[in-house]
Amino acid sequence: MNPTDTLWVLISSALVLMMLAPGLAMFYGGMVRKKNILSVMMQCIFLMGLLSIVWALWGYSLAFAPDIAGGFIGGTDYFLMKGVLPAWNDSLQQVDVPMVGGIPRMVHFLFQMTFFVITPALICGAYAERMKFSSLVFFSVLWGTFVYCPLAHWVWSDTGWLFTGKYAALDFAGGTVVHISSGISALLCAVILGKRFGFGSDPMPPHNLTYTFLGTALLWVGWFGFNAGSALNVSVLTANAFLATHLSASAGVLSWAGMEWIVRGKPSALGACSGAIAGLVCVTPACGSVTPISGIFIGLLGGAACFYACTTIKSKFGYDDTLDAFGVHGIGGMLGAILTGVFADPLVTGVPETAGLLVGGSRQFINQCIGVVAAVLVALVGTLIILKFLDAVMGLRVSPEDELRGLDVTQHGEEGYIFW
Amino acid sequence: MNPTDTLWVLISSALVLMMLAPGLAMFYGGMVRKKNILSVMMQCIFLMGLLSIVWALWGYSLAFAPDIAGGFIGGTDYFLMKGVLPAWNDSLQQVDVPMVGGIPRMVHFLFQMTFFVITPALICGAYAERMKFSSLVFFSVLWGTFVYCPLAHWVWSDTGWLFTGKYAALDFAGGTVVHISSGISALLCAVILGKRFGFGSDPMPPHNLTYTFLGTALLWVGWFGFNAGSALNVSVLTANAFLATHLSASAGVLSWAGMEWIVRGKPSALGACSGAIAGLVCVTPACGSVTPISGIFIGLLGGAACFYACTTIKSKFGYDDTLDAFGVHGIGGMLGAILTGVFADPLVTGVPETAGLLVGGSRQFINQCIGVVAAVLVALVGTLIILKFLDAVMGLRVSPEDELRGLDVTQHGEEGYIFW
Amino acid sequence: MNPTDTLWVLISSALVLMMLAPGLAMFYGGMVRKKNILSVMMQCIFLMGLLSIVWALWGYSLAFAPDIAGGFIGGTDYFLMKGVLPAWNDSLQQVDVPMVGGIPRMVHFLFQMTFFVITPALICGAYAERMKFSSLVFFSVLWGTFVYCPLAHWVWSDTGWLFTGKYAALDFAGGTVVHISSGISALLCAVILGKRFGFGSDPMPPHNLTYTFLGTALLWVGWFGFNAGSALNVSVLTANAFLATHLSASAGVLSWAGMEWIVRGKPSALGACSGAIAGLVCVTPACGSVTPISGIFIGLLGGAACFYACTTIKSKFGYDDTLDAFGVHGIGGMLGAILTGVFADPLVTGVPETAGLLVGGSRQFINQCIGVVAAVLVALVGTLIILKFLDAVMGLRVSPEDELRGLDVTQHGEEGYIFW
Amino acid sequence: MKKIEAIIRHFKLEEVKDALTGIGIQGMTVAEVRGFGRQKGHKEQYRGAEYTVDFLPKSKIEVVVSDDQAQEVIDTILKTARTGQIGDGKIFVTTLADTIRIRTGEQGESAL
Amino acid sequence: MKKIEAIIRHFKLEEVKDALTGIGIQGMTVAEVRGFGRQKGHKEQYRGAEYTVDFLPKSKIEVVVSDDQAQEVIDTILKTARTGQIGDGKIFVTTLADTIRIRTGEQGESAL
Amino acid sequence: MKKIEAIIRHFKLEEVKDALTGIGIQGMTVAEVRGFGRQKGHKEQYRGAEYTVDFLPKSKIEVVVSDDQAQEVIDTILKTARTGQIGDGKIFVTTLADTIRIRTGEQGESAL
Ligand SMILES: Nc1ncnc2c1ncn2[C@@H]1O[C@H](COP(=O)(O)OP(=O)(O)O)[C@@H](O)[C@H]1O
Ligand SMILES: Nc1ncnc2c1ncn2[C@@H]1O[C@H](COP(=O)(O)OP(=O)(O)O)[C@@H](O)[C@H]1O
Ligand SMILES: Nc1ncnc2c1ncn2[C@@H]1O[C@H](COP(=O)(O)OP(=O)(O)O)[C@@H](O)[C@H]1O
Repeated sequence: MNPTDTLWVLISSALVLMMLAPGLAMFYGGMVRKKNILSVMMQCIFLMGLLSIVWALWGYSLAFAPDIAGGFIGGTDYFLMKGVLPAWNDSLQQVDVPMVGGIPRMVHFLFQMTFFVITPALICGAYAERMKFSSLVFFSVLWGTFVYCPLAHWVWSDTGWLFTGKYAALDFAGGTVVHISSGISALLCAVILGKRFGFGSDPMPPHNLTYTFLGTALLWVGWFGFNAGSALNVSVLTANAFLATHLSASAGVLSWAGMEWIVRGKPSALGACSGAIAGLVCVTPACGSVTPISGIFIGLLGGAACFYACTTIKSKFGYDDTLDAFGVHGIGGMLGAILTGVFADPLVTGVPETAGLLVGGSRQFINQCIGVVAAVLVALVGTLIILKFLDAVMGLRVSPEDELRGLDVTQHGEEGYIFW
Repeated sequence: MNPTDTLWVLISSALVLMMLAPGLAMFYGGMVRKKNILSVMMQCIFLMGLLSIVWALWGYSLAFAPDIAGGFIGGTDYFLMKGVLPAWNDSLQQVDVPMVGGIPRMVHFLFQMTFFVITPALICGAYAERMKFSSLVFFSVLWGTFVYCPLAHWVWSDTGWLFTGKYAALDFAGGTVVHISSGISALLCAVILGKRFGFGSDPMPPHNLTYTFLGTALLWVGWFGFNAGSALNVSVLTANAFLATHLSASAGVLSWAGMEWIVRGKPSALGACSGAIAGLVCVTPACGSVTPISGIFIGLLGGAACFYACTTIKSKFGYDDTLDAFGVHGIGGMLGAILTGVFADPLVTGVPETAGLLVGGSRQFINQCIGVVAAVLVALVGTLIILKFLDAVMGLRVSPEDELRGLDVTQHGEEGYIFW
Repeated sequence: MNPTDTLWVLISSALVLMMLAPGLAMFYGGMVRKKNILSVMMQCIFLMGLLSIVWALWGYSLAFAPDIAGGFIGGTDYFLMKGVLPAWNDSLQQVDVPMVGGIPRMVHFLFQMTFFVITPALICGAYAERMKFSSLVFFSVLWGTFVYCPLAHWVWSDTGWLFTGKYAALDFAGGTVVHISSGISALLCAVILGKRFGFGSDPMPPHNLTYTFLGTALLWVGWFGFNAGSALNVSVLTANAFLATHLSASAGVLSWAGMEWIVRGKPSALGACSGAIAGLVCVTPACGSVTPISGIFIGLLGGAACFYACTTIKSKFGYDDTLDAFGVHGIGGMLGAILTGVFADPLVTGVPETAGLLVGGSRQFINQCIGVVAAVLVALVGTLIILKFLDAVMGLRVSPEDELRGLDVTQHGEEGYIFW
Repeated sequence: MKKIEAIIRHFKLEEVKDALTGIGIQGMTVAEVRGFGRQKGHKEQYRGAEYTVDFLPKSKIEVVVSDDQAQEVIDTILKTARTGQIGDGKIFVTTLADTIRIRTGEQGESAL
Repeated sequence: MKKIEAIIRHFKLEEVKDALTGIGIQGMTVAEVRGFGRQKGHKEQYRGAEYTVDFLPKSKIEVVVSDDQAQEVIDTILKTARTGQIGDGKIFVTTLADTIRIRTGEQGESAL
Repeated sequence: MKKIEAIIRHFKLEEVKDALTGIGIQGMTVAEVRGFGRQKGHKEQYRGAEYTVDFLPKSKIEVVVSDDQAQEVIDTILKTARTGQIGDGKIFVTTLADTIRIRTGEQGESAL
């Protein structure tokens, strides 16, 4: 066991958990209306608990155990953490610690778990303020199982067809698995659930942007675990991913807030925060394959593209993606995957085949596009089936009256702020 | 010096400090009424400052210096950090760095300090909204000295009777020293101070559950330092403790929120947060001796037991444990210590003697019970004497009028929120 | 490459970023009025983004590249991260990774970047609630370039005249570069911008001290990265810096809150928080040269001195340093630099020349004073020129009407809290 | 002059405001209040404690108008604030003794 | 009809509400206000700055009742809201010109 | 007795309060309200959504005084709350039927 690498992956796991709660919960929670603040927090912490257990029961196995179903998904070898935890080896009369490279497999399990729990939670942004709690719980478990696990298997397991071989795509920290999949599913959720009661006529401004700021800042810090932790060791590559991540987030801030400044005359704090997240999303697949300088360009492009998606595309098509889960994670994720094919540099990866367009390669670029298409398809199909099924079985939305009163009081029987 | 181990213990120390401020302060602060929010924060940060200095002056020595008083407590060898800090060795003409295993003793001092400062702060939950600031300051110093230090000496010093020998109990990260001791003392505080003015008749809902959520999430993250940091190194055991901690917290969320869902028809965010903390408390003594799978069971049991304590026992007996310091830390701590005797597994500990009930041992289970009884006794007796003494000397509660106006304005001359 | 050292510097970088956002933003944001809360957050996150890019473009080079201008400033060697990032070495046919000691130079770049971005943000505290956003953006870039970079070059580059040679001053983690420079500049900003509309007549209490508390706690935790990270490795010195930092913060809490208790009859949460920051500021230059016990004394003195500065000096001279950036960083920074010359101990530094007054040296004390004077001068002259220039070109303050309505709505077109 | 106080549902505020400006009303003042009435509240539970919350968030609009505009204002509010469900709120009408515009000192109807 | 406005201590709200429903009152509206009066405020200090806070948090209850219920309401409030300490608050009574229930358009006492 | 309600700019509150106590007023009650009027609001933008905020934060002071003090109170408010810019606010005067001090049960002017 390499203690330094193990330590870094442990710390990274803590950082990614911090991204979900409190990070994402504050980020999203600040943007809903006051009457729904606790529902967002509840969704985040409950999914964190539930999906961690799901990961232990079957999730990790489906994602990382040896192929079944012709490589579509992993098998049952690691069900219940079998083969993951240390076990007594009778013949050697000692405890065997299963390893993944220099780190115990249970640490790999832990780190990958944090990705599994945060991804469905990202989708909350699309259906916030109107989805039934029970339905979203079932949705998340099914989505995690049937959308996330196959995708993770393709992209990150040793035998995944997007990981190795002819179609190998670069996805250092989860652009396809995490952001495209959740972002595309979010769009579908927004469309299928329909608009919030009063959308378009009533003002629905964020009730507490200070929370959104706080969440952004914690996401930013946590993302170092997400991205640089994905190296699974401490190396020059780790440092590269860390720095590229930070510079892309920085550039994203400038890009989004700068666009606002130009287009509207005023840069906003929400814009700066949104830009940081856009930059972070966009650099996620790229950070282990591009130089930090390229990270700056990725952040600039990501900020501008997501700004455009959230302000123009959304209002054009009129869907109600409450907190822009599609606009940021969907658009940013797809752009990032593609830009990885543009900026990838063998100097960083050490692998000559991974040359991006800018250093003269084109194969990698094509593979990135294939990866995007695959992720979009599996997200669309999977989410559609799950939503239709749940809609038939238990319904998706709360009653209009409950929506009006707010989910905090009606779904959870409590209030966020009691200031008198 | 082992740099990786040292680094991990340093980081863990930072994490545990983060548990106290902001973690615990936000967690507790959200549950009081608006007029007392700063008093809670003040208690946390002031105790953090004061008790750190106390630890340097005499605390560490009483807990970890060689025995005096027949092993009841440590001696004065480390007073004023003597023998803890590097010192000039005249004969060798070099600086001597005192070590504890692979880490400098001053790092051990630091890590143990963080436990010492957070433990009395946990008791704030019981006397919140009514105790005089001056009295609680004295209480905390006396309690730390006369309750915490002896207990820590028994449980964690090399010669402690609960650490080694016939009655050796397993307490990896402080179930007895931290949670039972503070939880039981909390109950006594609640009883002796009496109920808050208006308790039972006036509504006293938490004024800001978003803070409680934020605090919970930070406690969760910080707890990795608390529990996995207690390994004092980076090893497979560290990973085991980390993972067991996380899974227990996750299961606690499901357990408490699930109980609410069944019993009341609605799961609440406060319930999910409470369950996470219950799971974390319960797994604290166990995380270095049980498998992560056992961690799931411990979390499920811990969540359910603390739910029951906070909702049923408390209302039955009618004491006013403001923020359920007893219901969560007392009950959760005792249950965790006992469950450690059930689930302890030599596969994890590497020590055959530490077999729990489930793998056929019984001695360990008995020792766990002895440990619980010892901690309960020392907490009860110590707290009783200190409270009675302080009550006689300076009184314990603020005046009813001050209580009504709130401690922020009357004790600290400031207001939490000024929103006009 | 030393992986453990590299890991620690990476983590420290994340911690320092966390100090700025959310730490400083919450700390400062809580103290302004409600109508300006987002403007503070926007300033912090926008500067974090912008200055990170500036650092990549030219900042690092000016601070750390080999001398030009007779050692006044660094040259252009590292412009655009040239010579910082790994590059292909054609003759050796391998990738060259530039190093600084055991860590890649890009990690050094990253860590130093975090200092560069936080320092101008500290000045926000002085001009908060009235400065034009565009002007403060230009101010920060110019200040970073022409005040920070030269100072950093003198104090921390290999050839800096305050780093090595006759006038070598001890500044382990940035007392002169960060705190004196920003604190003195802050005073000048407060004086030149003038008082806020209504200062002295209208009540301007902090609108949300719970944020100030949260920010303080995060700053405290982050400061371990700032101070102990400045060791750039994991060693006994790292542990010493960590522990001295913590004890000084603790003592600062007691000192400031204790002063309040004595002088006004009540200790306040804001006082405790302010004291923690004062202790942290004061120990910043010292933490790698003094024993942890000396850290306690530094914290006690720092808390008392800054208390006096914020309560007495400020009201005596009547300048409107909104959030006491001068009172805490200016005063605390100067005191800390000087106390370093009092308490410095060769036992800690391992360098006999660095003996403070208390162990019989005096040269070090004199050098500390020279360092203070140099930092004060460069800050005064630089800031004066930049402010006068900007005032002439674009003006410094928003219109009185905008100031009255608040910067959130007028500068950024958004509101912090929408609670109906 | 009449002061018309209308306690309405929260989410009706924009609609009512727009309708009132539509009939030429140039000013109004709104406060966030909590209302107790026939509309039933809800239960909240915090660990062991259960509270019945009977006070529900409402918006209170105050419009001062000349006597002859009063009926039109009332009708407009009745039309736009109504959902037909219990809890739509009330309108209270008071006779004012005087009105003054602070900026100019104008008195009576010209102050509106 | 009368509008009875009572400015009371914060923590008396529940008690007063219960007493009023006890005598058959079916509705009321509450606002959080800040009151200045004989009851002395307190000092707050933030670093160098000291403020005297004279405005204390109070609850303002508004109940509209028929003329013949008015006295009973006033007596009930007097009884339950009283602590005997300075700062218990005031009751102000106004005569209303009209009352309308938004849901039904009912007017006058039947609207209550 | 008269109830004088003044809707004023936020930052004028302290000044008005001081002026009123200066002329012997011993009590008043303040609420935070949002006002719509001639003073134009501002636009807020949150990502894709733009809102025009017409409701601006105002403070509403309520002072109950004897009939003969009313004019002086009005004049004092007019003087201190005025900036001359649109949005200074209004004063509304109502005649009260009765006033009672909760602490003592005193009625009428002696209750003030
Ligand atoms: N007698 C009253 N005095 C003052 N306000 C009242 C009174 N009755 C009702 N209200 C206000 O009107 C609101 C709606 O009343 P409610 O009885 O729930 O429904 P409805 O008006 O449709 O019958 C209440 O929430 C309260 O704010
Ligand atoms: N003249 C007044 N006009 C309006 N409100 C008043 C007036 N006098 C007092 N109040 C309100 O009544 C509250 C209690 O008044 P105070 O003089 O403190 O005590 P008491 O009513 O017991 O004499 C004040 O806080 C204020 O809200
Ligand atoms: N007809 C009205 N009824 C109630 N409140 C009003 C009315 N007209 C104005 N107000 C209040 O007075 C405030 C100031 O009014 P506005 O028309 O903006 O300026 P001015 O009073 O200087 O002409 C508004 O924000 C609103 O709170």
